[in-house]
Amino acid sequence: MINKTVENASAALRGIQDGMTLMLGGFGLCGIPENAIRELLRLGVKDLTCISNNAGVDDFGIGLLLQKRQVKKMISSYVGENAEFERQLLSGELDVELVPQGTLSERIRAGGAGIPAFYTPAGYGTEVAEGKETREFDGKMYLLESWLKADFSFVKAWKGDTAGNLIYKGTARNFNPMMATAGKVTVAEVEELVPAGELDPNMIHTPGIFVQRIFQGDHYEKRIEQRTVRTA
Amino acid sequence: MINKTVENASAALRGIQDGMTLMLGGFGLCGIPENAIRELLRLGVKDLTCISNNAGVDDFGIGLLLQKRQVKKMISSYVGENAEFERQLLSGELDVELVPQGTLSERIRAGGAGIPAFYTPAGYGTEVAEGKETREFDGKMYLLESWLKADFSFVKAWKGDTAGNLIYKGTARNFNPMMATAGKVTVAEVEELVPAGELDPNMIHTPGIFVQRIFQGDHYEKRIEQRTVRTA
Amino acid sequence: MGLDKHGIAKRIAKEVKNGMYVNLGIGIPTLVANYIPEGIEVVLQSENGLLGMGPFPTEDQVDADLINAGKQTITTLPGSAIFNSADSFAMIRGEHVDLTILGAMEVSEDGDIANWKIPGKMVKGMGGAMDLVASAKNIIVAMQHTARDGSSKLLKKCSLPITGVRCVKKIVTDLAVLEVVEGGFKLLERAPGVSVEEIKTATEGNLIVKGEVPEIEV
Amino acid sequence: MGLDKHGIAKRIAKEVKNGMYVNLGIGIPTLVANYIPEGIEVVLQSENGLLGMGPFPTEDQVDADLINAGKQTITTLPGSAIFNSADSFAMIRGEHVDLTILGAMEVSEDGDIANWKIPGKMVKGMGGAMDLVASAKNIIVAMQHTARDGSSKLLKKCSLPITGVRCVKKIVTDLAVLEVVEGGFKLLERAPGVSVEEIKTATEGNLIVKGEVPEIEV
Repeated sequence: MINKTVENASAALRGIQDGMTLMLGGFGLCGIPENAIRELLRLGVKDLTCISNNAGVDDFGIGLLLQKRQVKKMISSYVGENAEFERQLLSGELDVELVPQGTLSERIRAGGAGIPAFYTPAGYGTEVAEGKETREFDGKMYLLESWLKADFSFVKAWKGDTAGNLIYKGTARNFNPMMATAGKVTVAEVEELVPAGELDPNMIHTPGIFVQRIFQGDHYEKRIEQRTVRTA
Repeated sequence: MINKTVENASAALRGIQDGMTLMLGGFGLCGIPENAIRELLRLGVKDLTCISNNAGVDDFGIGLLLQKRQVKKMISSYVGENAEFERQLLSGELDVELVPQGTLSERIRAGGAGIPAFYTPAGYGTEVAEGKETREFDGKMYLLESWLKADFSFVKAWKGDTAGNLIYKGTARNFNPMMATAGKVTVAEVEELVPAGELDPNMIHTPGIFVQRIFQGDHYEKRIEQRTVRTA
Repeated sequence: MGLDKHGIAKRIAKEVKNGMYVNLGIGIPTLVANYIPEGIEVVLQSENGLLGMGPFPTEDQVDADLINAGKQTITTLPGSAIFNSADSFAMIRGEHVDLTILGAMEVSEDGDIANWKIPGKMVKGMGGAMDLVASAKNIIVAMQHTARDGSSKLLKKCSLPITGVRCVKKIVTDLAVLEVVEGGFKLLERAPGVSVEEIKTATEGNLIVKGEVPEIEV
Repeated sequence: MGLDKHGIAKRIAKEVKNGMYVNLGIGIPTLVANYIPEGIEVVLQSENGLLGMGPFPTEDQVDADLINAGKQTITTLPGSAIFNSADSFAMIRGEHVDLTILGAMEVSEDGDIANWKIPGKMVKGMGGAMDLVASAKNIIVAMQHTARDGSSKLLKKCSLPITGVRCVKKIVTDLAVLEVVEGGFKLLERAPGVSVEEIKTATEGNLIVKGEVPEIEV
């Protein structure tokens, strides 16, 4: 089996350049590629277009890249919880394209699946539809939406093997599997990297064909945004 | 959790009528809903439109429904290995719509996912494209293809739970997961039916929301079309 | 006077039928889960990728890898299933989710809803709201009948940028239960002690009143 | 004279580079797997839903739930992954599969391929062939240079209904290795003992010959 292992985040990000379009997995701070983000910070690449459902918080996740002004544009469905983000947006330093969450996930899947465009009802009649083709099917109105692709996709999985096969844990799965398919170079970071053959072929969430580089992350903080508990 | 269990194939097929559109999972004879097919034969419903990648063999799978002339139309990607099929097709008793395999699986997924149409390159410039809209994206030509849905979808899984969650085994997965999403009524038959809670939520191939009825099949023959072996 | 948040949630809980798959928005809709009657089996969908959302975890169950769409830590239940965001919205867009309950800033007579953007204010994004309202078979809105300045939130036309068109079926406010019908908001029930006249005053859109209007029972 | 099936498969195997994901069609292409050189690590994709196709099973390994796209019983390998048909063709359509090797009835100068239908004969269907040829980054055709009646299968224009347009990059026949270039079939190599003249005679489409044409080494 082809071996996709690279030593660390530094090796995994080789070739990344200013102005590139990146996808970063995660929903809120859940399932984000923490090690790749740290390496992006260290490298200081700038003018990035980041496709990610959210923009992190002020001091974690993509919020860290915003603090260092490395991001030129965000393509997201929800960008609350971030004061620096707000400041840059209002001052015109940052550009934002807001996309309905289902449309965003489907556009990314389409990018990976070789489907340049598809119809969705989400956003019909709203400002999201401005400038887009609309069409009726079976009495309902739809918009034509196009695929999204990236120069690099950064995804975070729970376990991975040297062939690049990935398994996610819980709702840390979210956008990661689609993004893994839509990057020219897909970098997977995992909590545990195992030899090919240790994962059940029947239980793979992302087949290795989509992953160009895989490494085991040094450290995962896994910060929780809303710790809600009940008494036992 | 909502309980989707029904007693047997007979209860699972309640409401099925002449002239309906059905989806039947499987690739060749691998992963076909054997028990549902037996019940369709027993009920003798006719004028069926069957959406299935293949049409079985003369004496097994959908071939059995063809023998009894219950099928009016097949929507498939490959219909070889079936002499009776050929006879009915040439005599005009049977109508066939041939669809490229990737387009077929994507049209079924689209039906379940509320996407009425999408663009694909498959079939561009061929007779499959006749009468269809074409369009260029990034210098390549594509066809517009539409969703497929069914009155009943019959899928076959390895394990299922009472909530309708399904796990398939090996390449018996094939078209089953998409078909499960595209039926008004989806009937899942499984080799082993377990109580809700026994399957790992992280390792579900078809979430229970797509399944209206589930039962444990009486018997699985699992016939092999091409038994190819090597000496140890 | 009128219902409080919990009252609204309790009343909406009566709309939830056995066997339904339900998506609950943030705010009052989340509270609905607490009031679903005994014997009514429903499955909660969280659009970040979970079917069968359980209660909040106990301290020792907290798992950073298990959150809901509001980013709160949660638990699974026996029979839960986890999936990716594309599959989650395939479920929503494909009308497999039976009922969506969400908040709104404005609803129009036609069933248009505005709940994602206030011009001049920081825009946080629509999240999954546009997909949900464009797709759900049944949409119930939970909201206050009027804004803090007393202006009605049930309008002839939405003044804010809309989230979706002709999609809201029912509205439960602090003052009333209303159905969106041809021609306006049909008054179904009124909050205990609230008169039809008061509801009329608080409703800018056309209010359709037919016969005796019973009080909400919660 | 010319290569036999195994010779064609052996020559094609030399086109397979380390690290490639490859889809092999039925017939000669399937044989290619047997001749991939030591040290070249490739992953075979089977479009019914398997990445990392292993050898045929031993008698006691036979599993009805594990077949390839030719419906033959097969095995998995360490690092294999199984997926559904939509995901499989997402892989193909999304150009994640590096190389597709398949048979053909006809190929045209422009790289059009016909391999699914003969008018007047029972049509079995295109299976996954149209998706594969419309999507693969690199397509190599394995076929006989001429039909049984001696007529050429490398044509100016395909006479049979085509499977895809302008997609074939290379052709390996019993007589030659050819590349599809602007203006016709460029002769790259000839089978041992086969002359350029013989290849010219067997090729209806424009044959481009430049300089010395080496013999195929297998």
